[in-house]
Amino acid sequence: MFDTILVGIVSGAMLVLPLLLDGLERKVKAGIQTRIGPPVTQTLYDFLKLMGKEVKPFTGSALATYMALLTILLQVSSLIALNYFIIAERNFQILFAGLALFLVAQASSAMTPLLVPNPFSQIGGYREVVISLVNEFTMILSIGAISLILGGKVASPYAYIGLLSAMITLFITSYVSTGRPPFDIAEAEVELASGIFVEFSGPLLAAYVYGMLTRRLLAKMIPLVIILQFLTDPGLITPLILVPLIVVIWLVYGIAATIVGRTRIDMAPISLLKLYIPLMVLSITGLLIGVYHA
Amino acid sequence: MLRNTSIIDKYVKLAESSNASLTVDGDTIHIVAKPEYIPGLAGKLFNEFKCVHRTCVATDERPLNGFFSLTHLFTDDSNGFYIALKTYLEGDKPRAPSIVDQVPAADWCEMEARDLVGIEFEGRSTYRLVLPPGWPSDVYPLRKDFQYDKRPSMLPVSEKITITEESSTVPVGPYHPALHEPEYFELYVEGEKVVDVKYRGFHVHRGIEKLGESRMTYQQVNFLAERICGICGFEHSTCYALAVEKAAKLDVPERAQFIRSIVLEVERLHSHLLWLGVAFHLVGYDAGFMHMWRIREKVMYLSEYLTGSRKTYGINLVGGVRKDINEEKKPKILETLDTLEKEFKELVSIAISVPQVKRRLTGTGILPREDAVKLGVEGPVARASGIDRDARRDLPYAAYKHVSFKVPVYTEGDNMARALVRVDEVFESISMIKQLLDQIPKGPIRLEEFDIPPGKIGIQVVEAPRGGDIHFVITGEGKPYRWRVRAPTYNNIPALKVMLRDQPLADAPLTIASIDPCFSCTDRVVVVKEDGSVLKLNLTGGVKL
Amino acid sequence: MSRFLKKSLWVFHLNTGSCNACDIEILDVLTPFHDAERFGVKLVTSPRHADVILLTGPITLEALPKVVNAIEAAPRPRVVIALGSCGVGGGIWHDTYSTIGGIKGLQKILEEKGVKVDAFYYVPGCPIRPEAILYAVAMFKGLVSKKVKSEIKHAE
Amino acid sequence: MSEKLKPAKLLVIATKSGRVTKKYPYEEPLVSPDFRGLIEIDENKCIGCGACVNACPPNALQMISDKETTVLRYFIGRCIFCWRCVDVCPVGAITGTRKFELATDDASDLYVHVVHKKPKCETCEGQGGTQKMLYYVVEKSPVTEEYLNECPDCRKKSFIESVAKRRTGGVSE
Repeated sequence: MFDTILVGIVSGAMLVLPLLLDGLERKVKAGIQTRIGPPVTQTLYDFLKLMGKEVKPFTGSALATYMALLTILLQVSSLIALNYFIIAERNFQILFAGLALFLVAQASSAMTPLLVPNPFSQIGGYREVVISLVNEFTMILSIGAISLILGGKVASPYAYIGLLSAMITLFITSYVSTGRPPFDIAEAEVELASGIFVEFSGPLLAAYVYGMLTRRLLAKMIPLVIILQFLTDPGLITPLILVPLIVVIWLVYGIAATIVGRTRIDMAPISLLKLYIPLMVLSITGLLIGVYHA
Repeated sequence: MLRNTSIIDKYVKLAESSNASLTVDGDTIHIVAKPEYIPGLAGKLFNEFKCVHRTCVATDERPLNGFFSLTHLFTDDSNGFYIALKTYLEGDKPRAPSIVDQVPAADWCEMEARDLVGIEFEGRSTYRLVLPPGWPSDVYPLRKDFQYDKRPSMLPVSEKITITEESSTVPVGPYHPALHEPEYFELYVEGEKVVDVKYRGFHVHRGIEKLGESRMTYQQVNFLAERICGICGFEHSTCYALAVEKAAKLDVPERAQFIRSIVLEVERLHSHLLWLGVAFHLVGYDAGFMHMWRIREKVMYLSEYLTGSRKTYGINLVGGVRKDINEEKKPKILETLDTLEKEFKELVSIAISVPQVKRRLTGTGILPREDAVKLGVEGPVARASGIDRDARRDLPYAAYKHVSFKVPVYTEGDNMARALVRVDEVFESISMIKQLLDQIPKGPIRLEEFDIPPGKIGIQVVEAPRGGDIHFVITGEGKPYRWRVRAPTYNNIPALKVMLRDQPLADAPLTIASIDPCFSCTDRVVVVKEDGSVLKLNLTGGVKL
Repeated sequence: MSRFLKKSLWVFHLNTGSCNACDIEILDVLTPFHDAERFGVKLVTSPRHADVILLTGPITLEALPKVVNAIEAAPRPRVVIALGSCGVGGGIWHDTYSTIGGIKGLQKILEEKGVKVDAFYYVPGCPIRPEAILYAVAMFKGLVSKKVKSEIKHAE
Repeated sequence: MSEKLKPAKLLVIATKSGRVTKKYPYEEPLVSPDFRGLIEIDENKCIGCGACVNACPPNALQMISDKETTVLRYFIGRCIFCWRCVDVCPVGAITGTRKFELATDDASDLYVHVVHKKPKCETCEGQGGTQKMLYYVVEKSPVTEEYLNECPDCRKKSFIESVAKRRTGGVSE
């Protein structure tokens, strides 16, 4: 009983984390751009201000609101599932349930802009779908490879090479799914007048932006949980270690995002696949050669 | 500078062939011919003599001699001549032959003449190019009988733009983040490939030419010319001042010309740094934008230190300048230029190395050389497509004859070439300012007493950061009788149709920005709906390619 | 006006026919030297997200219908800041045939069409310095007070 | 490999130049001594001659005269800060300052009025120019007292009459 209360408290605390971390990232980005930048709580202020604004309806705004709330609901439940796995009991059904909820939330947030009749939103939505097609499957593949390699007995050093390449792929897919440059082409602010957000206003915009930020949190949390769970002594991962690690990864991703430009929709899938295919081939050969199951 | 007569004989023979009168005044050749000879003469000038068609000027000279006049302005860059091909048209409904078949670049200036002065052009498709929607069709603002502040009674307050259904339309503008100016490009796309571009409405038509002829005096028009464009304003006010000084044959003190050239180059620095920052921003590389504009802030402080204002300098007057660059300012200028050069070189090398920037700039928005010549594009857009033309070297003005500099020319004609041309020009400008500062002579900075005889013509081309802009002035009593401005972006926009065709949509804003459009320069003209139906300027119709 | 509007100002740049000097200074406010983001100012790309509309230019007739649409598209509470001598008073071309001469004319048209704007601010200058925009933002947030006062002087 | 890592060199530049933001409005802004800011009209020196009104490109300075007073109205909102009025003012009444913090939320703050009294003309009650300009002109050019308090039209008439009288020996038409 005590564990579930703890899970509730930790999950509740983690809900505010994306807003604060986004403020921190904007501060670091401003530092790289040699300027002071906003206070760390700036994204929180933006969120609260948006709550007080009027919503400008557009055809299909009811459905879009529903989809945005659905996305947040799925993400929160995925967060709770992951926390439950960490704190309460280490049973793999719950871990993969959390992962599944995250992927469904990703799909629903990719659908929302397609409902909006604005041409920019449509194009942003199609770009989002293309990127997540390439990216989500590779993430699932890499998670599968990791769990299979670690599940069986290690026969030869090839297994470790396979494991290493699967982990690298996992981190790269988590970076791409956070929608940061060079892969923020769905929200490409300058080309598509902030593509997928263009028609949302007020609380609806707040909900959709919050969904985006929570997706960034989960996209970093899942690789960490999986790798820490399989590699290190299971007892190691507790929220006290996980949250600082998330903050570190969030800042590393933020710095990486500021020193690169934005790619183009016809270049992005090619450059991603050029990266993913060799890594996946490496990890699968590592799996086949290096590991055998009893 | 002695003009060798062999070149002039060539023009004299040309004039005699179509019994037109020819007079030479300084470096300007005035050819006055009958209307029916104009297309032939224009064709020869453009194709045989390889002159560049800059623009055409329609003037209501009925108070002077009872006629309308249409003047086509050419420049013979290799020999440094201005050629004014003038013809008179009588009657209240003047008709003139069009020269679009021989010179495609003359398309828009003819349409402007048609709307502002009411000259009908035969033998071409006509469409409404000027004046906002709801403007009565028989009122011509630039006629002398029109009162400059008479506004139409009915103001069109809201209109819904119908998006045609054939292929999905992506409206870029009028308030698009990539263009910080109200411009409207309708891109027809299949998937994300741009199939067709429709350009509608420059929204920055403020009636500058009419204002210059009615309320303003000679000295006030300088401040009006400076505000045609907020980025290259000083080019316009220098061009206007030089045109009036050429018309009235004033010899402006040498020191004033040096100060003008120095401030012109400072403005080029700020304009190119601005464009490079915005180009990085459009490619998503915001850190490059921020760092480029951090460097540019020193140039803004330098221009404020020299002229008293960050942007609209306001030191230019007919007959000289208002503010002197005294001795103790020199060390500060040289020190600013050195730090600028060092930081700029470092940042550009880093920015070009960013994979996304390099991949998205090279190979996009390609303008082949023949299209560039045919459309008469200007400035960096021309120099990036292999046309070696620069008004500072071909038609030297102000103090550019004392300065030696290299004109960067690339041949790829894509966005990267246009960026590299601008990068090289920044280094050239820095070395030019240093040369000018060394050779600046002593002496007065302004002519005190002078008078401007009415009825004289002055034409001047000044190389703005975006290309050559040309001012045409007919002097009048205390204020210009007719003052025509044509900015470089005016010729670069039709080239956009060639550049945007078959390009991915994501690059449309980058390509549109690559010509460094300054719509407020260009916007004394307006493309407008014709009684409700949005006119479709398809690729082949508008400009004959 | 909601309390948080003072903390997070999303700014939309509306160019109604300006000569670009003020528009470049608006961009300049975001760059390192002036950095408006430390006041919570963020340049947004769609009127749907806008709280403050930075209006530059003398509102030419061609741009008028689109300006009214853009202001109408911004969700309430919305603030319009008229920038530069063109925005505030119509600038050099305040009386030409193709402009309506600055914000005063637009205010009348907005009232006729029933488009409600919560507050108008005026920042004169040609072009306005980036610091002048920062001063207007600081004034809106209540950090500084107004320095300009209308005076009537009698010449003896 | 160094080509691939070159974008990271931006971090080196960023740390080298540090944060360059000027904390305006708490810190002094980067304004050069030659900046052209707001102008100030000294009402004691101003004689209401209108030279600045003619030289002002955007008509920010305008002369409004009614029955008794002529008002020089300076609309800060439309001023383009070119300081032409500072150059052309004959008595140096207009001085330029470096003020640029002119933001306001009430448009009526942007008007400065300099009110001038008009001289009374005995004969035809019409008025021209301002009192101070009349005294300024009188100081500068030797004109006899009697023409002083007449408006320009009556002054012309009475001047012509006096010339006609002298020439034709007193025959007044």
